[in-house]
Amino acid sequence: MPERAMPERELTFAQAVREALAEEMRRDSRVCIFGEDVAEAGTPFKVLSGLVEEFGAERVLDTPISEAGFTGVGVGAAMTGLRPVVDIMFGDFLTLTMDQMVNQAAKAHYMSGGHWKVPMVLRTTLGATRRSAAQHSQSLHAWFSHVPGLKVVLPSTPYDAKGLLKTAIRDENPVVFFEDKMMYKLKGPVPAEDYTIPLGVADVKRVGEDITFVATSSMVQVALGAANMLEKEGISAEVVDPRTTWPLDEKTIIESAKKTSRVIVLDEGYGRYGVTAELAAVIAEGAFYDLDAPVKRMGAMHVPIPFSPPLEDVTVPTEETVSEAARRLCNKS
Amino acid sequence: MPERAMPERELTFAQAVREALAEEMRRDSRVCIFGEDVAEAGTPFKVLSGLVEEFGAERVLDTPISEAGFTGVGVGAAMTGLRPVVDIMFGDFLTLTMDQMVNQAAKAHYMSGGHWKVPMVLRTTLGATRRSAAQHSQSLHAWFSHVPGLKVVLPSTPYDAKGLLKTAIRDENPVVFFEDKMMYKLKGPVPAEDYTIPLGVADVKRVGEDITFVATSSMVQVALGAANMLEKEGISAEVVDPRTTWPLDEKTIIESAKKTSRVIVLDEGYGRYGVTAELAAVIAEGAFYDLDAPVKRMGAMHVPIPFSPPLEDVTVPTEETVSEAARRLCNKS
Amino acid sequence: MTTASSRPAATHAVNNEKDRWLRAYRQMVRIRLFEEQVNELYTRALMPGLAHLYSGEEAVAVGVCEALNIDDYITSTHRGHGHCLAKGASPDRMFAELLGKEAGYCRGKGGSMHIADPATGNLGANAIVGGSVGIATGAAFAAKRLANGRVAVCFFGEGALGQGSLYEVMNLAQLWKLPVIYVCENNLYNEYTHFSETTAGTILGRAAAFGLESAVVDGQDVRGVYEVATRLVKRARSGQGPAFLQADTYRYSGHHVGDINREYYRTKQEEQLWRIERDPIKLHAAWLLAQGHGDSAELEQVAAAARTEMEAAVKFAIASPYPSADQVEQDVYA
Amino acid sequence: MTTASSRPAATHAVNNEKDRWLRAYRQMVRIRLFEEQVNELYTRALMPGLAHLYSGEEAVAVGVCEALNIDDYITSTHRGHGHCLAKGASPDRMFAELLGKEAGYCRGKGGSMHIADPATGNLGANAIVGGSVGIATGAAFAAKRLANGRVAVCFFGEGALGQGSLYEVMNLAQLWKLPVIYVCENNLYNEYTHFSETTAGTILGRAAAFGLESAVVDGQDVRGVYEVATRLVKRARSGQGPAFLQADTYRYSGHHVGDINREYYRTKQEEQLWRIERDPIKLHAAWLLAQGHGDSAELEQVAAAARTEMEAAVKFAIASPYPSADQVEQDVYA
Ligand SMILES: Cc1ncc(C[n+]2csc(CCOP(=O)(O)OP(=O)(O)O)c2C)c(N)n1
Ligand SMILES: Cc1ncc(C[n+]2csc(CCOP(=O)(O)OP(=O)(O)O)c2C)c(N)n1
Ligand SMILES: [Mg+2]
Ligand SMILES: [Mg+2]
Repeated sequence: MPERAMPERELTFAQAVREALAEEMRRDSRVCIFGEDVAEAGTPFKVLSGLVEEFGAERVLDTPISEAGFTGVGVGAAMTGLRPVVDIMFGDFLTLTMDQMVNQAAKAHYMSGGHWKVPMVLRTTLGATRRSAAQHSQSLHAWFSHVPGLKVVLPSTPYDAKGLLKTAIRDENPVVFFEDKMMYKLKGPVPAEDYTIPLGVADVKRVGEDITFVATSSMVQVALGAANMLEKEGISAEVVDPRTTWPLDEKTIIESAKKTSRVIVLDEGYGRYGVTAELAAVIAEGAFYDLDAPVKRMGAMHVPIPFSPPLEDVTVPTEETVSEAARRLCNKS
Repeated sequence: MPERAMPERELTFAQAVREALAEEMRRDSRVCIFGEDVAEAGTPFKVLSGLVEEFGAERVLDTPISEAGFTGVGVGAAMTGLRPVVDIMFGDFLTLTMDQMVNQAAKAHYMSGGHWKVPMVLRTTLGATRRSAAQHSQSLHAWFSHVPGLKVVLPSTPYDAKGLLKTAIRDENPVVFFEDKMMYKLKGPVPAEDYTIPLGVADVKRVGEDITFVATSSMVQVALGAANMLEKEGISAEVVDPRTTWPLDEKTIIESAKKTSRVIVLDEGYGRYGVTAELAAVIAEGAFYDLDAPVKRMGAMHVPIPFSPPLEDVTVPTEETVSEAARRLCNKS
Repeated sequence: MTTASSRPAATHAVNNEKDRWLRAYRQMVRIRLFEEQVNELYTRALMPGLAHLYSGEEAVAVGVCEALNIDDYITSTHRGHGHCLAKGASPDRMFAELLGKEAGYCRGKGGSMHIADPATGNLGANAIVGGSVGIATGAAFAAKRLANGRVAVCFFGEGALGQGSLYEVMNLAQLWKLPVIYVCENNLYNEYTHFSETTAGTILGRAAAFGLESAVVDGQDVRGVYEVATRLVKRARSGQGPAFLQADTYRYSGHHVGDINREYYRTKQEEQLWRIERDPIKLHAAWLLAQGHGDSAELEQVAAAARTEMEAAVKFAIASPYPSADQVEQDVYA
Repeated sequence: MTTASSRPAATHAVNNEKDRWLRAYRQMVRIRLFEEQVNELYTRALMPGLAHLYSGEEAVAVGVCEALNIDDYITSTHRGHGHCLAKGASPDRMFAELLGKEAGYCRGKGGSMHIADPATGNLGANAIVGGSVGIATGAAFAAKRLANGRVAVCFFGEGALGQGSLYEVMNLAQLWKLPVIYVCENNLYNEYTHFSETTAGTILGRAAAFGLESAVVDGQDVRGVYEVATRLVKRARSGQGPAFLQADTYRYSGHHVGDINREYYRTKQEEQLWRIERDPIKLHAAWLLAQGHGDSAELEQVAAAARTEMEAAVKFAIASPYPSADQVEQDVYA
């Protein structure tokens, strides 16, 4: 066939996730999916629609509402020849999987002296502002990032979602993959050809000079929006997306901090003892002699996420609050 | 009775915990204890020996091996008039309680608009070097410190253990209380009279000038030992013990950092996305203009805790590694 | 704001059979009309988020709660409006909560899935499937220890049978002889999956394995539910221990208000069958009429009053103010 | 380093009944003598940490593992040495692991509670009570999906009946007809508490509730265990689904090697009774003799050989080097 210039293909975040799964399932018959309402329903978010039709009920399985149980099944299946992708509908239900993920999946390789491997992916969601209240709005990725033996992925664009998920499925270790519920409909360019993105490589989503935003997942879009606002005011913001909290690309983050001398770290989880703490500590140490001001941390307000819209809306950083913080940090407000 | 000078009374850490429980149980009939082997066996660590004999099997109850279940019972009992002290034998088993502690206990007050309260204490252990391997050696207090609605207590001496536990039992909120297994036999002065220690007030365990160690739980003793070693070399180290990671006494910590300009933060949990990250970030921000060097973080090596003694021994900071790090920070090595 | 009429019957003097069953009728109708308003609020985009309607299952909540005292405890689920109303909550403050208003039961912080009300013993709805089984069991533990004569009822859908913690607490409740009743509302579906695909063995066997007294009841028959619940509550209150009640029922609407296209997991015929032949309100109305406990006009009167009540409650909620943003940091700690 | 003699029988030609039951005898004796060495190592302060001895329960591990192939899977517990040996592991590398040596099965990283061995299908001992029920079920899921004909056996103590995840995975296993056998070793105690204080209802009822085929067996009778295990394994392997086997047994020693004063939770008489009247090795020896499957000299010979094997294995372990400290950061990620 003759080559011709194709218009850049756009997919939603949800489509990118689905395509990554479908491609990996075609490539490797060991890949299978299970979780609640993943088959005919294709999850409540419809992310998996069509997969059971293509791959059959032996590879896309609805489970009972037994997060601990079927996560454990994922661990055992991964140890014995499959590459399960386990679906936890809301990240809030990770509470029920902690023993299997932390005491089993994360440790089996090490405790066995390297003899057993656990190549599984736990896919789940994070993020608030969906009016779902305190038990359906948490972003609990800091817990897993704290645990040696796990890898933690936080894609922020359709392109990254697809490339990182494919890598996660091919990885020989347990990987926890967090998708922002509010981003499922976000569109972005995704090439049709096979590609992967390595874990542990940050992406500079926007180049800037005056201030660095180190942002994860949902907060990358917020940071980009804030950067656009600031641009008009003559403040040039760089946006660095670590893409994985573990492994963590400290080098790229620190280099950007050194370059701009001012940093805001942004993550939708709680800041305290969370992701912004680690990022801020890494930057404060690595760019100690270059920072002009303390690293500013922005994350979810330290409260259970409230239901009421006017309350919920103030719990999460927005383009406005981020750009205002940036102005202050650059002494321009 | 005539007053006379009493010799200072010494108790072990375990005795201090037991005494706090016994006194509160005498004071308040709503206080009850449940967990695995807490009654006749008095726990495998023998911390609770004698309590069932004094308070009876209705207030000190052995449970099945059902951490999720009986933690949930604790939440419900606390909401409806009791003040349960729930015993989780090894901190590693907290994985099984996460849903009850995080989605229920921590949120019930807020989600109900302040109508229900959950005055419960979850007592558990932390710490390695007991040759217990990866599933019995974790220090997982960072997870709880990350969650709004919970308070987290980490006593480092018998005196603090007793005073803080009494406060925790009287608190109207869910409190997670971590005891270092290796410290149970540590002796220290504990007055016989009733006293409590407020949550959220750090304690300067040792005054110094050249460097600050901010240390928690087991690491306080290590920091004090290192400080003694350094003293002989002319380095004067201050040791600040936050005693609770939430609420956190940022002020005392930052003041000490400002005074000495050099800080090592020490915690036996994993550093990454853990307690040392938060402490380092708080200090880097609060003492930004006073620090002479980046805050140094020391915690458990980022590996599942290995069984083999020569391996396990290198995973945790020691007086030697801490004093060496301090020397380097003070440019004296 | 709790109105006298909305309290569970057991704390009221119910003069006679007629009163009791008319009350049960009224309670079911109130729940049905409440849920219709919820759907309306959703459709008109006046309600933030989603809600899970209880329509079709009214006889379970009403039959059980009529067997309780006002100070007995309940725990509820994501599909909790029915339990909440049946236990005595006021629709005005419930609607206010659903709209995130300050006058709501949780000052707007909880929303549909978290309504809680100490005044009626409601320990709270719960958005974690199976999340409240420990809480209900703990309330029973406290009731026993404090010897205050209360019992606790734990409502959950059959989907919660998948959660291991249910078995942990049933074991504990039986060992400790706690006054708790686990009420499994089997409406045939866990979200979009038929329960037969998620439930091996038998439901009652799950309770029997732990030695619990157990029973199954037609969840569309409010009198049947009431009768069995009364027996189990009495048993629990007198120290004979926990029980498990399976109530077979059906939800008329989608899993939540936005679940409109349901054909891929259940047929319209099935829905019609339940609505037409098995409706708990219709069935009870027919019985009331047959017993001479009222005539059509009386029953229509009940419905009209309930409709007026619900409309006023919705108005109240819509007119109520949101909490001010500074309340967001209140109530994290007591 | 796995010796031919230590492999499970099913992968070997067992010529006749006599061979089979002499093998079973040898395996039980090896476990008993292994554990005696462990206790000795602890008493002489040569072993870091603690260990949980399997003495008294040998017939369970041996009876079950003799019914398995070498590539079938097992998961084990904190009291796992018996399962490990019965599945075919070598005592030398096991002792090396118990002493934290590099030659150990886990290069010293696991210790007593985490021995794992892919060569014999051992997915690992587990220090979380009930922690491996998901893993075993997952291995059965993989076996079914890969159609490799394997089965998985999940060993656990009756204490694990307290963990809800067991019920979650039994439900799944039955729904998906997975080739997994849950073997509940009921040795009467959860640590220091009699199981009757922690276990309401019945043990088999817990499996029956989820529709699992279930059986109870005298765990001191190795032939009885073998027989039932063989039936359940065959059933699972042929696609008929999971099963649950309760084996009633007893641990002779403390919960762990340091649990010396046990009178507060069980009597010396009880211990003596089991040791004298219900010892699986003695009972089997008597049967072998009665059947003419050997004479006392032959049996003594088996014991002597096992003693020599264990002594050599301990020597090997003691002489082995520790891993170098730089290995601590290896194997965190694959
Ligand atoms: C632990 C947990 N897992 C999954 C969900 C998502 N979810 C909400 S409702 C539901 C189905 C519940 O079914 P059932 O218990 O039968 O209640 P019903 O909706 O039928 O009343 C699921 C899976 C949840 N809320 N909590
Ligand atoms: C989840 C969990 N809770 C508690 C413990 C502590 N613990 C270790 S062994 C044990 C008792 C186990 O009893 P059982 O399952 O009957 O096994 P046995 O020791 O009798 O072989 C307990 C409570 C643990 N290891 N894991
Ligand atoms: Mg249902
Ligand atoms: Mg046992």
